Amino acid sequence: MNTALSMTVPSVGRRTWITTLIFTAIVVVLPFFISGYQRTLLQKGLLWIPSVFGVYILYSLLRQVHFGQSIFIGLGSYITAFMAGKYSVTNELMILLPLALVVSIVVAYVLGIFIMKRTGFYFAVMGIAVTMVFWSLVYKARTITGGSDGISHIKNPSLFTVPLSDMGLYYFCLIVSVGIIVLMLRVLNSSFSLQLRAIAGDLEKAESIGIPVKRMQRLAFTIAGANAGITGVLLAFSYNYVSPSVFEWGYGANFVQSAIIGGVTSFAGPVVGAFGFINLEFFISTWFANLWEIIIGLTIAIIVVTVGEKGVTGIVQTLFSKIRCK
Amino acid sequence: MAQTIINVVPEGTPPVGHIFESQQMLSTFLSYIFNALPMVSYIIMLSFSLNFILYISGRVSLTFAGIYLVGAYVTVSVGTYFLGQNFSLLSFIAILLAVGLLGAAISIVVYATFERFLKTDVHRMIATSSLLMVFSGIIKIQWGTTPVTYSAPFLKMGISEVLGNIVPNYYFFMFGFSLILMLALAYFLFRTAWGLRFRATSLDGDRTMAQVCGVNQNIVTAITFAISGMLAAIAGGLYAPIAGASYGIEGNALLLAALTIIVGGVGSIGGAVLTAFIIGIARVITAVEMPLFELAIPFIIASAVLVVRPYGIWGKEFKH
Amino acid sequence: MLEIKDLTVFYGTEKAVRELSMKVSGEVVCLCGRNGAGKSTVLRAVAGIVHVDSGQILLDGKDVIPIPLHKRLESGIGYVPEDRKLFKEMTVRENIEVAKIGVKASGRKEMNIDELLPELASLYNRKSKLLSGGQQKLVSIARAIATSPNVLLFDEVLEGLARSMMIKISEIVTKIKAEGKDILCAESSLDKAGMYADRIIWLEKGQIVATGSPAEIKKQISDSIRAR
Amino acid sequence: MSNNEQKPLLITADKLRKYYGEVKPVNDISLEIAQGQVLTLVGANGAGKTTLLNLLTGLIRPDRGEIRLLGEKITGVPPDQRAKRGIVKTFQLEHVFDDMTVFDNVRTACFSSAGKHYSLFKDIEDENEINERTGALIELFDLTGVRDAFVRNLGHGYKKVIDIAMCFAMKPKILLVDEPTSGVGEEEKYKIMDLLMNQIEANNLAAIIVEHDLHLVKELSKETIVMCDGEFIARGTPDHVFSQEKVIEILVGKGF
Repeated sequence: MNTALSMTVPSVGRRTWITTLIFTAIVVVLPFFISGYQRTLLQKGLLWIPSVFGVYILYSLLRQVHFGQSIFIGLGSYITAFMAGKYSVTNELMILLPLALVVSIVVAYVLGIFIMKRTGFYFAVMGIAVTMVFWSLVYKARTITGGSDGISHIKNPSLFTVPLSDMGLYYFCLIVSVGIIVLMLRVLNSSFSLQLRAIAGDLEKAESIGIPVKRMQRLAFTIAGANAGITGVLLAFSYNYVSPSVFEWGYGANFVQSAIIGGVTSFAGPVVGAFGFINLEFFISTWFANLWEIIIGLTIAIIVVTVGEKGVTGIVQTLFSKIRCK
Repeated sequence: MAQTIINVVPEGTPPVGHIFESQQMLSTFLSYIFNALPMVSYIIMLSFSLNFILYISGRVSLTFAGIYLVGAYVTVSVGTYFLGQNFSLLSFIAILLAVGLLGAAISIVVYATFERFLKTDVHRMIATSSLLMVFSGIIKIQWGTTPVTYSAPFLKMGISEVLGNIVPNYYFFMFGFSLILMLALAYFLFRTAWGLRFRATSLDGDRTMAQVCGVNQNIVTAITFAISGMLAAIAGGLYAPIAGASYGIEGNALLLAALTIIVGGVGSIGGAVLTAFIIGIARVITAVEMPLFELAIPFIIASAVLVVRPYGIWGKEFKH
Repeated sequence: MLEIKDLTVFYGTEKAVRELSMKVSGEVVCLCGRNGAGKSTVLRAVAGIVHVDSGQILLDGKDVIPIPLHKRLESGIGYVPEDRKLFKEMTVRENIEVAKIGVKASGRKEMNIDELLPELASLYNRKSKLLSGGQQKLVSIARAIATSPNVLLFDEVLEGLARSMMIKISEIVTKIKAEGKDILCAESSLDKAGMYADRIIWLEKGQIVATGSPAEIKKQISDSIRAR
Repeated sequence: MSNNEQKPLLITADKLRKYYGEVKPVNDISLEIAQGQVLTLVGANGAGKTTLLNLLTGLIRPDRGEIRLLGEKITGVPPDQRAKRGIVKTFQLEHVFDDMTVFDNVRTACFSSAGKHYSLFKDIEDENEINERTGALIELFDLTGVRDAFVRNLGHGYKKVIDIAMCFAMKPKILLVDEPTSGVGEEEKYKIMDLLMNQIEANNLAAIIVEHDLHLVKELSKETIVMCDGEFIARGTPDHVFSQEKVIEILVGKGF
């Protein structure tokens, strides 16, 4: 990659943890001051964060564009829809979450073998292709999945057999999201991420100092998938409804776009990106009705042309450092 | 998503005994090929639209899928408005060519005002895939989200019977049209002075040495984008009478084009045509035999190829 | 006549060529030196491939630095790159054609490729990737001289060739000189440079340290090794 | 050479061959290196030096012949495994991780050599052992001043040293050094060479050093091999080798 365009990943320091704490405090308190609808928006934003973090890891560490996050969201969602909706097996989160986790890890690892065969354009395309395959399978297998009608009437979840209220679900989502953020921050600050960055920086040298390139790439892909699988379960419960549209490639692209809006030169990027994207989507579609795709598309195109992958947080950072210099 | 109208395989005569079995199998196989023709020509043109830019200028540009979308809608609207049910082949071809010019214009404008400022492949992929949202947003405002159709050319061209298979003439027209376009492109690349310049700057040539030899890189890249846009728009126009135009078809276009490159390799016209046949026929067969896997089959083929030959069946290893 | 005045080229933060001045007129001048001495960089600067940071490159008194890369051949500078760099998928004829189509060789005396490089006549329709190393080198030379530029740059033109091929190519270089062209070459090996060069310029760290005939330079360098 | 016989043979290459069409960069070369033996390798451009090193590290596969490390056959072992087992190479054009600090560059190699590829949740700052080792290496290679600088902002000299430091982080048994001083200024050249030779000696490593500067070769090494067209044509002490007319003839004539 061109050195002039190179970007750096900051290390997780005390400031990051404090910011995380402040962020958590805000989202804990916020539901008491906002309407129920705004709370669902907030909940959706929270649930997006882990998936965007998956994209973020692959982008900022490995420099790969991961269009396939929707595969794992879809898997998690449909597992939930089957278990808690259609076949009414269980609505116990403590069973569903581990199940979704295991399924997405297995699927991600197997897919990783194929998808990670080549990087760059090919990786991105294979990501899109796999989502489309899942989309078509779900769409066509009408008898099992309900086809384009999807599956509705998913039971409300229960936690350790205690049924969760809407507010309870919000806080559970919050705990899961923040938990994953904390885990991801740890991953980003581990030797694993250091070595991934080495692979992206110079594959030949990475190999020559004994880094098992292929296996580490696959593991990164699996981590991203696992994140999305977990959020898939909770997203299904949040909407009470699942349709094949979760497997659409455009949905997967939204996570990439969120990451770009937020920026990948800061850990706050995925958080800002997830909330930014969802709120933009909401406000633009209420105020400008049909224009929302055009506005979002152009925004991202302009961001990429002007500041590359730095995104909003990158711009803010540069502004701050300029002010500080003065 | 494109709802391909697959001509159901003719019910055929009931089994008449062993003597006719092989003939019937041949007939069934031919029917697969005939039914695959629209998909094949669609894939050839779209994949080469993406492939051409990738091969000549080494850039990844997904804008072609948006242009395809525009091509499909414009053909439907213009066709319905001007021709309606009065179909004439010449005016339909004129519409297609006009749509092609429109696509070329869009492609050049997007390149000159936007894509040329993108610096890495990763940026290009993200920015152009976001542009697809802009395209589909514009389509949504202009035409709404309900599919529109313009099937006059398909219906008016009639059918022919080939070896016991009833095939719409439009299938042959579509295939012929795209084949002529590809042959023209091949002629341009391999027989003309300008084609020589293109091949010199391509991944098979050497960009710097081409410039040393007096080739103006900017003009070549601009024309490359124009040709790509033209192919994509005409693909949209040609496929519209069969599949109609609906909101969100660009995803499938993008995917099939990209998978064809994975299988066929970068920069090979022959590879693109053969891959289009493989994928098209495989899709028709699965659509009839195992409809569940119809959309999955191109991906399965591509994965298999990636494992066996990471650079495509006819592909060479390029570092770009 | 090619004249280079105070040429400086940066490679990243380091200077690859430092204020180098030299003149080529009606002779074969060869730049020699160790790896990284800046030989190729000088040639690439004249050809227009690398960015010149300061200095002048004068072709018959006219500065060529503002001329864009794709116009350099037209203005009379032909370049034969280090490792052939042919258009692999094209035939020999097409390779030469590329240089011919875009360039109006106004007022230059046409060079007869068939006479200079008779070996190529039988290969015209063969794909260049199927040729042997020496044949590829010939095509690369033919491509550069097809439009009869006034100055020719040969970058390590004898590298990686069999002895007989080296002799053949040095003869060709001499013939091209006889057509009245100025030739600037780079070779890492004094032996090879001695096969065709009239004058050798020894470079170290982007600067000229010695100039002279091949034999003189060779003696100077051998002595310095023994002295160590 | 006599004292080498007491030391165990570290690496043996038997009749290695690699052809690229007509070009024969490595033509049936056999090589034995004992522990602590330092060789310099000189030769013209295209004599096959880099190809030979790449065969040893496993970046390319030989057409024929086999390589043994401590008696164990490693001909088919991939490069990352060989690096773990102790065959480490520096690159001619410096390969470093541009987007990381100097400390992180060296630390990456330390983690890799410790086999900690998959410790996902442990903070790198808490890995005291590794950090100490990295710190020690940074000090050893005189990089303390640029410890937290981003590598892409540094000059070639520094990048070379970082490259070498990363190789030492791998705890090598044999070090293959490809032109440690190419593209580096005169003063830095000696500094890099001094650092390198001191470390090789201190760790009693075996090494093959490809070097163009004959002056340095004469000063620094006890044993030199001259390579030409894929074969060894002379071997011995530098003084002995460079007094041979044919060697001078080849080196001056073909370039070096």
